[in-house]
Amino acid sequence: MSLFPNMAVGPTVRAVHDEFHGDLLEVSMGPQHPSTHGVFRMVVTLDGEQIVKLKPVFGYLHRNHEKIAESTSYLGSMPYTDRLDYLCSMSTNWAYALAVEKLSGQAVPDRAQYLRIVMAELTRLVNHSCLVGFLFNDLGTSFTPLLYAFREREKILDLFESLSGSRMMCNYQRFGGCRVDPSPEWLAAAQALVDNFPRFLDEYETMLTGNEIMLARTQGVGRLDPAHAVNAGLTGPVLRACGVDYDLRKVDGYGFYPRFDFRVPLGAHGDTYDRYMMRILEMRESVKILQQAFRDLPAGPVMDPKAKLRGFRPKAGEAYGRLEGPKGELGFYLISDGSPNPWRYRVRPPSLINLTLLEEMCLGHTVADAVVILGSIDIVLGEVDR
Amino acid sequence: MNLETLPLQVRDWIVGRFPDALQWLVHHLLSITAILTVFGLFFAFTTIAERKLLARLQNRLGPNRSGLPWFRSLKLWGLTQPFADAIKAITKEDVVPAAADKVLHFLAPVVIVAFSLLGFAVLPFGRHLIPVELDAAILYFFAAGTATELAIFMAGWGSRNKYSLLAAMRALAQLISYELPLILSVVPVVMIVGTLSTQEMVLAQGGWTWGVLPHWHVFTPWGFAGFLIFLVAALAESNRSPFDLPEAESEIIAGHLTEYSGFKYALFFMAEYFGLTALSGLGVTLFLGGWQAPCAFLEFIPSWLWFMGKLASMIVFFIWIRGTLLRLRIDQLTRLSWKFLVPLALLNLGNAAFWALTPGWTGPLALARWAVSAAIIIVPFFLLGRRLSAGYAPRTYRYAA
Amino acid sequence: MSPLQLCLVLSSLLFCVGLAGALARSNTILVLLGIELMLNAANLNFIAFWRYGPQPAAGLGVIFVLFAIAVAAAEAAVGLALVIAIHRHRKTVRLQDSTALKG
Amino acid sequence: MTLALLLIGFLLLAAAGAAMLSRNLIHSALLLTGAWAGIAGFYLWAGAEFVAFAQVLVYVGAVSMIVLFAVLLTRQGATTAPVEFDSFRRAAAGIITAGGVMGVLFGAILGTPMDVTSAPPPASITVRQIGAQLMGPHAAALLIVGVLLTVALLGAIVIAAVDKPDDPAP
Amino acid sequence: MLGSGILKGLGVTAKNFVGSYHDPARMVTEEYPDTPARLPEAYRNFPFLVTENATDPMGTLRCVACQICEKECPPQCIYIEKSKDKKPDATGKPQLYPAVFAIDTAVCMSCQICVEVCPFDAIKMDHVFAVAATNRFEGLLLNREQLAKPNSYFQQIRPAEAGEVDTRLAAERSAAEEKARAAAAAKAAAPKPAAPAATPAPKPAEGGATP
Repeated sequence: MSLFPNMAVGPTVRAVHDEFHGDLLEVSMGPQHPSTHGVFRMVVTLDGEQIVKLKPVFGYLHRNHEKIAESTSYLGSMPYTDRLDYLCSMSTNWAYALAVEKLSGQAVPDRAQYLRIVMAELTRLVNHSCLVGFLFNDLGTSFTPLLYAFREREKILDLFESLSGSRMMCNYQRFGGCRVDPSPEWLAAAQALVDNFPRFLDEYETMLTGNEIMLARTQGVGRLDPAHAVNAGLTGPVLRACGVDYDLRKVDGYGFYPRFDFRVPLGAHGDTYDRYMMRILEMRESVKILQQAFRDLPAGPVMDPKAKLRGFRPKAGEAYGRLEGPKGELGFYLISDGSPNPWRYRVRPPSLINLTLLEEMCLGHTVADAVVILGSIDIVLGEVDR
Repeated sequence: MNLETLPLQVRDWIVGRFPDALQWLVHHLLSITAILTVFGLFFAFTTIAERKLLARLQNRLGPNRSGLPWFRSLKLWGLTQPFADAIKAITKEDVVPAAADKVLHFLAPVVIVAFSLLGFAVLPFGRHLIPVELDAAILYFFAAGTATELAIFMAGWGSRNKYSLLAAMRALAQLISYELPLILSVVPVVMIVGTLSTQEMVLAQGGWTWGVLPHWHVFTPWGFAGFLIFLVAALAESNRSPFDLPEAESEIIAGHLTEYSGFKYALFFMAEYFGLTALSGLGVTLFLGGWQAPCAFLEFIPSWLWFMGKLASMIVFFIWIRGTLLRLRIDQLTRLSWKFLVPLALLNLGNAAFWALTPGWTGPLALARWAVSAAIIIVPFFLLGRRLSAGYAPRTYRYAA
Repeated sequence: MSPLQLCLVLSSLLFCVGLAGALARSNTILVLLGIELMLNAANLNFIAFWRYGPQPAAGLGVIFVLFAIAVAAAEAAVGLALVIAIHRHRKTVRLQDSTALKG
Repeated sequence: MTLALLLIGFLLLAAAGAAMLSRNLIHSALLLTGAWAGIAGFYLWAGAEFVAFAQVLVYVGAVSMIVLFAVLLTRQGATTAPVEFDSFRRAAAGIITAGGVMGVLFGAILGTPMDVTSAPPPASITVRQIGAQLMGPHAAALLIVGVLLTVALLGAIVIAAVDKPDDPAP
Repeated sequence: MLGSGILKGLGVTAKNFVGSYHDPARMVTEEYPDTPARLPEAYRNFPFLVTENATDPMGTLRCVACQICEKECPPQCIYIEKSKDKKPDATGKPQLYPAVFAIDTAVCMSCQICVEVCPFDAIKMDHVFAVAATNRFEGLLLNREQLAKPNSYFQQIRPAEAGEVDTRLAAERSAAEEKARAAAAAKAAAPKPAAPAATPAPKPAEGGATP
């Protein structure tokens, strides 16, 4: 009778059977779910509340980013990179600019190099404070830590807006420099904000880092072993939480990062608590970097005078530009055939690659832990699905 | 006109206008109406207070827009918000899933509201205000409260939704775990006062030392410990953060409420607040002196105002907790109950027994009485607390060279 | 019919409903529930005899029912634990399937 | 008074009967909870307040919970699978036996002369009296029940606990 | 001690609760429709076309329909049709003008690339953000008339950028006039005066004065 005999309307609570665990419950969490950070979906098989199987499903936000970029001019892809990781468009812009500059061999003025570091570190503050806030929301707070984090984040976004015209879709970097030169007032405001930021961090840590419930909910949850993490290609704070010393700012020393004095925090357990603390400690280091940058910021142009905005045609070749984004190694791989459009354009999204070990981290934990672990990985679906 | 007996005078005046044969009925109906009106309004203003307080805790303004119809410029600090919410809830479409167990899906909100209101019947709201004077009032209160989790189970199971099913299981586990510490935390008071009647418990807390120090149970070592255990267990019983596992919105959407909308959802919401208010009222009655004034010279304020004030401050405290804490996991929730609260509550029982056996220790011995009683509860608190949080501590981190 | 007899009739009816359920159904949980009902029916008798008995002030019936309730709660807990244990080992809750006296 | 008793009795029997007949275990358990609440209503009617509240607390609050828990933990595949009557013969045998017992009981009840039928309703027993009774003449029984409950609790935990040694600790 | 972390957390929220009443660094909420949104000068939303003169917007569009923005627009939301005839532009040079200039704001992603690539300062980013339409096709497809906004508006929303543009244009214009005058002087013997110079080109300042 029915067109699809297997899809007969029946009891919607479907249970699956497994000879080791008995009756299991299969729950499809997402793509509409408050804690999947967008349109991510986890098909979770539960034994009671314990996860015995987890299948991540993504692609609901696929926008064909790479193919579009291959039919757009180099400049035209810049605003699209804003939409990859929409929380940190400044560093995504920079990664793309880095790749194109590598391809065309363009020079970047000193002031622009400093400004790029300022923007990237401000972006790191934005991203990490957001992430920590959302992590606590996944942990079940009634929005309080999230709104404290958003309060600070909005102040940084206001800065971004007054500089680039948009809060999140900054579209600020250009090949050979930055689009706008910040005014002295802007720099003073940014410096005041950065000087005040540690106070927010201190308050945040007083409120939550020592909280017994927080410790019980995160310590030992979602452990990741370093060898496994390295094998899977994980990067960023998730990798460093396992104790692997790998930070592109130190490894590659791109931009002017070698001129700055900062430390890379390392975790020891690779659990959710370590991943949370990595973000907090990195924010403290970012503040240090920013203060040095404001101190040493040179005068001069922000754009290479030889840089071409229109009719930009790099010579044929290929380049891979990568940087330590807030979420991990963010890379752009470009092949040019000398035409105004890239012949091949490929993004290495840290969110997607960090997501690959989600099942390993979640197995044996409960549903409540799964959303927390997902939150601690820090994904942005715009980047995962591209 | 005497403010203290004003509600009684009003009631007698109304009752007197009815024929003698009907007076007992009118009398009871008036009590019911009074409870429904007062606590209905209390619920309405609790919701707006919760939203405003939470907003302020989170550095927001909170709802401040809703005014009155036709007086658009009058904002009234958003105080009419709950009424607007009520209108919205009533006019919203009521969606029942096709696969749901229709009867249970319908019965659950009805059952939960009905049973969460029953507890109010035995709370002494003032010196002369108690709807029903029951001999076994405390037992009645807990008996009335048990059906609410059953209703949550009905909602969760009847919705035929996996999240709701998980919520139903969680609600059952939570109830089984926290009913015990809740009742055990009350037993010391019953032991000391020697009655199950709520009004007598309040009367037992009357009087002041030097006119300023009230004799409330919370100001004794066993009472303080009992009050804390009661607070935690009450939070868990009324499914409030950090124990809001059945409707953990970040994990299982809205738990048992996932498939509810419109007025049925509002009923659940209402029942949650009624349950919270009733439990807070019990806490006030048992530990915070009920309607007794805190100082002798403040007795001119009517007793029912004191009760409502204490009730409101309990609610504010619960809101504050909600604005700060995160949620426990289900295994941690049950562990907290069985390995921490139940042993502590049992020890507190012994503590109360010690207190009851040593009323003659006066003078310097009173200090010893206090010290021993405090030690009986504080030492196990530290030992059990250390075991409970073993392995969990803030860490220090190394940096790459 | 006197009120006492009415109470007794009610309790015997309840007892028979429980008995019928316990005998006719094969789900272990339902059988346990039937037995609970029979216990409760017995409790009704105690209260009825306390209420209409010759010495109501003694309160013996009430005390007995309290004990009966306590014992019934223990019985239910152990019985259901057994059901869960059997289900875990044999994947069944049918009484007829649990024939062997070993796990 | 009698009318109230009849009403309570009717609801109670209807709930119990429906619980025993229902094909859905959850419905059975919930209906039986209703029946237990009805029994509490009977106790209230009879003036035994304390017992009524204890009945609600223990049966509606606790026993119903573990029954529901047991049903959910032992669910077979889909949670809504109906539980059929096993066989007609078995059902018939059960009902005939119950009917026979009922006949015997009815005969006994209606055939026995009860000399106390006209006794006035007693004053309901106070909590203090019950307490005095429990702590006085029945103290030993109370202690034994306490021990029994503790042993039953431990026994239930031991029986229901997972005994797979190779399972990782949760 | 168990519970000390929780107590500290309660302290922090209490501090924030009190702070929200007196500390503007904590209470950052602005009540938007009552207090207007404070937009920085750089704020960008959708593009608009600059006209020299508010009274004759279609006649004084700076756009010369060169179609660079149409080509560079990443989401391809601009559509331009060149005119058949020519009209004198701000500097008096005869130029083409857009017969059709349409932007589909449903597609536009406010990236500002059209503004960056425009050699004539003819397209700029607007500050209007409360845009709504009842029809998602025609309602959001803005044509030339809807897009055109006078230079005075530009000066109002972005004083710094407009000032820079105006000085540059004025310099170009005076250079052009200089050139024309030189050409006219060179051709002093010629019987006819130079036609383009005769056309009165409204100055941006005048355009600003017109409402």
